[in-house]
Amino acid sequence: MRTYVLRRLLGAIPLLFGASLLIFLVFALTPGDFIDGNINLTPQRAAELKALYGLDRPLWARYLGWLSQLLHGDLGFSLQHQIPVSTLLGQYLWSSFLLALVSLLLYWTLSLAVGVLAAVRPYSWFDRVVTLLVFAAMSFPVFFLCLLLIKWFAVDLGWLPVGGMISIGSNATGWDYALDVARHMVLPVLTLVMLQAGGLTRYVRASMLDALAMDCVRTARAKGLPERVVILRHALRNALLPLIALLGFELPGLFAGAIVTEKIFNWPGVGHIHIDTLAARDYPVLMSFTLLLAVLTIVGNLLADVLSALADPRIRLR
Amino acid sequence: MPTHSPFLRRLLAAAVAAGVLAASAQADVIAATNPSAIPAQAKARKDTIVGAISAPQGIFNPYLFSNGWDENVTEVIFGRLVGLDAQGKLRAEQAESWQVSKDGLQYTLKLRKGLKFSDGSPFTADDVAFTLTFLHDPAYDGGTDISLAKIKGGDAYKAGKASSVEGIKVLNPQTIQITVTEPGATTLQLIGGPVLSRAWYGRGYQPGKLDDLRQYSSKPLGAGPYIYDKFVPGQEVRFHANPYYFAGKPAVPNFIYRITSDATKLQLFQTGETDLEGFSINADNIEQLKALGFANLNIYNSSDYSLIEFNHNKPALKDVRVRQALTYALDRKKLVDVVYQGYGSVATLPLSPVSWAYDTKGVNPYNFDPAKAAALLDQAGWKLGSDGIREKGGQKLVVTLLATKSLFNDALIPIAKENFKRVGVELRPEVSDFNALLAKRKAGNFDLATFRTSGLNDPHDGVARFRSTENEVGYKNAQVDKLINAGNGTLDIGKRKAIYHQLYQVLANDAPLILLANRKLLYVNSSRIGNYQPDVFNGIFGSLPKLKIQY
Amino acid sequence: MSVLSLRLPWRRRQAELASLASAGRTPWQQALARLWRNRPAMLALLFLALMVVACVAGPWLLPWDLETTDALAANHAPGATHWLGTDFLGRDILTRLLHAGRISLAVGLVSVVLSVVLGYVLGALAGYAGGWLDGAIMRLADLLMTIPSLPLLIILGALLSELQVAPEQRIYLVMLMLSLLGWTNLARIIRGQVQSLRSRDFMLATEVLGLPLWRRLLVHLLPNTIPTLIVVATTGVAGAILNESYLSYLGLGVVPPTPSWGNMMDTANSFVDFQRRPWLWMPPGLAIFATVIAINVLGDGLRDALDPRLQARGAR
Amino acid sequence: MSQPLIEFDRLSVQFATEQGVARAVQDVSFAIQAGESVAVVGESGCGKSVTALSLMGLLPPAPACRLGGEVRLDAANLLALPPAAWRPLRGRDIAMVFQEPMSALNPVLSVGEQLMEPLLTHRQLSPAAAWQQAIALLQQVGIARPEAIAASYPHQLSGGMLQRVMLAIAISCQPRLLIADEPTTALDVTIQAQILDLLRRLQQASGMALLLITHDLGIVAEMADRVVVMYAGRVVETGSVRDIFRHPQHPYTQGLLASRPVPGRRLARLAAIPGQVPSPLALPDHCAFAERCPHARPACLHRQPVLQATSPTQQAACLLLSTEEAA
Repeated sequence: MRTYVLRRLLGAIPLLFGASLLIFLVFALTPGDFIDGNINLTPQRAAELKALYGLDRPLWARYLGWLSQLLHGDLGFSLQHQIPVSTLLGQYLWSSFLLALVSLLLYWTLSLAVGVLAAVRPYSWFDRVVTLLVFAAMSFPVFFLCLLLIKWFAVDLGWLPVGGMISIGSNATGWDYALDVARHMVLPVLTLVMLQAGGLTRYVRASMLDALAMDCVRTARAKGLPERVVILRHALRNALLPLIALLGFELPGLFAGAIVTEKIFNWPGVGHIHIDTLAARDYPVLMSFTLLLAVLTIVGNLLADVLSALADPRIRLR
Repeated sequence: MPTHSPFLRRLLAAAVAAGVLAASAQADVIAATNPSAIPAQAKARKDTIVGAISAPQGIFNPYLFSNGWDENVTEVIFGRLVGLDAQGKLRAEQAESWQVSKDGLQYTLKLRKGLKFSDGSPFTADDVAFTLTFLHDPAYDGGTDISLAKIKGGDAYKAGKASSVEGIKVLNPQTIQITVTEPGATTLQLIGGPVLSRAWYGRGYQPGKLDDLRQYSSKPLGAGPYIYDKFVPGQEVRFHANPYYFAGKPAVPNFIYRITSDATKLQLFQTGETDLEGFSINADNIEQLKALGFANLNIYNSSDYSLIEFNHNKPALKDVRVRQALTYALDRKKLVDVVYQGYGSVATLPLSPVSWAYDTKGVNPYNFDPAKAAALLDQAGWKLGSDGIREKGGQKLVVTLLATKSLFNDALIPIAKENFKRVGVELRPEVSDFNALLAKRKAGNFDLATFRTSGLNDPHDGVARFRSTENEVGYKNAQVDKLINAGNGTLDIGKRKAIYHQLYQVLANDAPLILLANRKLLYVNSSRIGNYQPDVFNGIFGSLPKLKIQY
Repeated sequence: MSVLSLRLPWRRRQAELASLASAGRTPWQQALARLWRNRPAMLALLFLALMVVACVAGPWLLPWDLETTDALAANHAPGATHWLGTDFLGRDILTRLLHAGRISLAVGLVSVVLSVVLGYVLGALAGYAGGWLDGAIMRLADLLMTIPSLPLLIILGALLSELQVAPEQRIYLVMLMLSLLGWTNLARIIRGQVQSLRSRDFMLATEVLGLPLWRRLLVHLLPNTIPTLIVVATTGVAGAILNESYLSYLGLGVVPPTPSWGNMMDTANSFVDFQRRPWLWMPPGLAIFATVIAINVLGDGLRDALDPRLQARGAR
Repeated sequence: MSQPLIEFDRLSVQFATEQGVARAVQDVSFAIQAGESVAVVGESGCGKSVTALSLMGLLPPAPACRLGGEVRLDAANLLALPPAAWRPLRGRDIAMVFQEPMSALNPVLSVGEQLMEPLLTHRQLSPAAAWQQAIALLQQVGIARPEAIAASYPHQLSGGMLQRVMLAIAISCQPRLLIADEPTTALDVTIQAQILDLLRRLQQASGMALLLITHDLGIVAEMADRVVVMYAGRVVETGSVRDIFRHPQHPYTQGLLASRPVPGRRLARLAAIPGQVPSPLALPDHCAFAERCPHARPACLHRQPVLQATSPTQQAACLLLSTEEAA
């Protein structure tokens, strides 16, 4: 096991180099750069600025420059924000992470509970209602859901704030700060949970139906085990195995930011940084952020493989 | 024909109202009907006004920011030497007065007495010299192009051939003299901008190295009405009143710019989280805001205009008759009605209707006229083909249109496609993001491109794009060049007005682009805020120092 | 007893009973016969077929033109003249809805079929073959998962416009490319399942019998992974139809004025439209909803038909 | 005769399927005495496994599956029990061994864990005691290194080994009846003999009754005291092993015996009887075997035969028998 993890980690190094090259090329080939986007510049001034930012250098020189920077632990300097990329991401990454983590915990719990219940009584009214709700949530865009929640809970009922992460002008610290943030988190978390739980519930249900059909579940019942044990210990443990891969995908998602939800709820997350910097072609930020997600993707998949092997004795690590 | 819907009646009424207002420079105000409806949350904020802003990034240096929202923040912190009034005329602010030599090559600015930065340190002509010299730094990468001011010795300093800029001269602590090599109508605005304190920004600054100066972007020091407190990224920017402000300490102790987005700005305003907000203008929004009861609606003309640019390097579009025909063929009235629902107008001049230079007399308005368009195309040799598309020399008249995805273009594209088809021209829309659009445009790989200008402070800003030295799409007209230079070469408004009027007539005949629309802007304030008078050239900043809390 | 109580879903024997009823035909004929007898699945299929017919033929039968704008008829509520109302340019919603269905249904189905096929084949291969092939496929997946899709789409948009590909065809090329990139998640899930299935006795039996690889993958492993594939397909169809409208921001989706269900909903994204003009977004939303439900029911039916052992109809 | 341990009394089972109602078991009646071995024989799909599962309460719930008649344990009708009352009987009073040991065990739990479960549930042993007991049980079923096997997972063991584990689980709570559903069908011939041998030893040691479900008459001859022959959901003949093998009365039983596998060749199944079992979806109102019966008469296509005694220990359901008697 240890050698397997070690080998996979070593294998990740060329993979990362490959990813960095791909990411660099993708951005280098994207039409437009940071200077092109400013319509107020005269052609002369634009040329001056391009030279200042090194945007006129050949591709390979720019790639090697970026790479050597990265190897020195420097993520680069944002053209648009004029601060180091690491500082910039630090400002927004953690609020995205907070939102994503809380939602993740909630929707995995919810999906598991609802998916198992639906699978235990397939085609019952509960299953049918859940199915309809899930598909309805899938069929309408995110912003509809956000607007609806804001209308109900913030405008009509006035229970929760419309958006943002803290109250206006708040200087709260400690517990008060945590409570303030928690109040502001309710609606965006609710949105993300409703969005994400849909697909996951279907996965859990399908996987659980499969597991309940296994002969070993019948054996467990024949042993006279309580139904709860049959479902949770015998069926669910088998049903969880294919879901581990899904859990691996969540790792980069924790840091990627929820673009639409963050925007509508004015959540100071990294999602809008991603979109803004893309619109402005702030490549140092984009490349480093994408590379960070790439690293997380690779780590997430590795974790999923290791977890699978730990949970499923049949998968031997090669 | 169905009977008129209530919506249509509203639309027509609004259009009439807008027509009356069209020439007015001041905002049209729809006053609050029920100030008692002010939300409790807003009422509880006794000493703070909350304005709205979209996406500040935290570069609070008036010469280093890269987005307009940061600029809005710096306006509050820094103020300007020379500002603009509601008509776009120059207005004395931190500079008490200025003189321009007869030949337009020498500018002498006199600062107000006893000016101080917000930390109480003196604000002198030396700080102005520092600021202007800094803008000539070869490493300077900000958005201000000081070379347009043509300050004498600027290029030499930039190239490292001089240790100071020859044309910048401090006469005494209160007076500075700038010598330029070419006269320019916009020069005063360039050199009369926000001033950086040498004591604060110049401490560790060395020419050629901006790193030290950059760190003060998050610790700005200026002489504007409010002092910067704190930036909470993605949330808000906080300020408190500046006791050293030249016009006196503002009455409201605190000001906050809250970050809002289009999707929920109405809900934020409705629940009292914001006091001042800007909305896209349409009948729906106005109706909703009026229904709130506590909102004052300020409606005024924007200074920008939207346009469709021709690629003059394409043979078909080199022919002025084709350009004219396409302009006649497009029903711009319908476009404006659909998008702005009575709160916009078809653009006839590359200028805002509020500008002092606005005069449409004798300028061809290109009213919608498909028959005339068809006749012009016939004259130009483009004959209708069997498939309804015109052709000439085996070439079909098919034009591509570069556009971004926006509500405006969602209306423009269907209307233009339908209109052009009617006169035998096929339109192929190409949608992309704005940066990619500009890249494609630069590569010359297009026929038509549509976008909107940024806010235009001076008539020159609206026509500079037609000058052959600055035009990126192959438009060349010697007479136009001459008139643009003449208009920029004098500061006499009367003379300039005449020059621009002539220029607009020439441009209209040449049809270098299709002018689409002048829109109106909708700024709203809670009726608890008094003295709020937004205008097109200053936005909320113009009245910020005078605001007061009434309820 | 708790809510969790239930008795064994009774599958195996029932399947034997059912298979006895249709003995003497090839497995595929039997599967088709089972599908044919599955009433909900057939209703779903009929619904989809009707939808396709309506989308293809409908716009010709309605008196309204797709592209003609009419500022005076803007934003009318549904009524006798316009059955589903009009949009902000006065265009008939029903006409646009049906016309949009052509593109949205094609986009949804094409992209889902492509990514499901790719994801299944590559995932099953990796999970089943193991060894270096597994390593190669999964590392390729890792690499593809790291490519940022937004800028890639912008590049593709520029490339397609450079190559003068007609806008109406671009969307299919984009779907192709998204599928080429988007199989990775499904492949990882399928791989995990196949790794577990591989050691079950029926798979060992196929190995002992020396069945060709494709037969093992298609006939023996496929039915066992169908539930996952259905989930991916249903979520995928809805996602593809909705995301198509975001693609048009990058010049890759349908170019206006051509309608799609996604961009019809997208134009109604203001709070005012949401609250006061439901006819703008309800029809396309419900169309997507109905399509997804139909595909789900059809998928369930297909699963039951292909592998009656997994029938899960308990209390149907 | 004393009170039987188990009594099937006019049991019928119907499944609701998409294609209609499948009558899987009809009017089945027979009894099992304490310590007795009863074999249920028939082709696949004849209802023998459904009969066994009805005893375990493992058939699907009501709308999908309808039960008629009674199944009694110690004279108490099991079918009338609520699920909660039925559960404690499973594994403790009645245990079951399934056909495919590979899939019958949970792949993600170790053998030991699965063996401990019934001990913890029914006998309320402490985990440590349950572990000790599990090791002892593995020894009892002839597993050499019980500690190692208990720690291993099902996929690491052979089929024969797993079936031993299954048997260990089944006898863990000393049930009064063990149901073995084709316990050796999935195993190699050599292993089959070992498992059957083990099964017999265990039965003798504990005195439990055995309900053996099989299509293999060789196994029946070796293991059973009494035989129940089922065809198309009905009991067509029942009697002692001697009766059935010496003088089978029903034409179907005769056919079964004629098609007995030649030693060394498995799966020869029922080549000697032409035709196929009718679909449970479309069972005739007359004798279900009539179409395949070499001796069928016109009357066989009109009437449903009932079981009748042909000797004190043997019963058969065939119209041929009754007409002969009448004549």
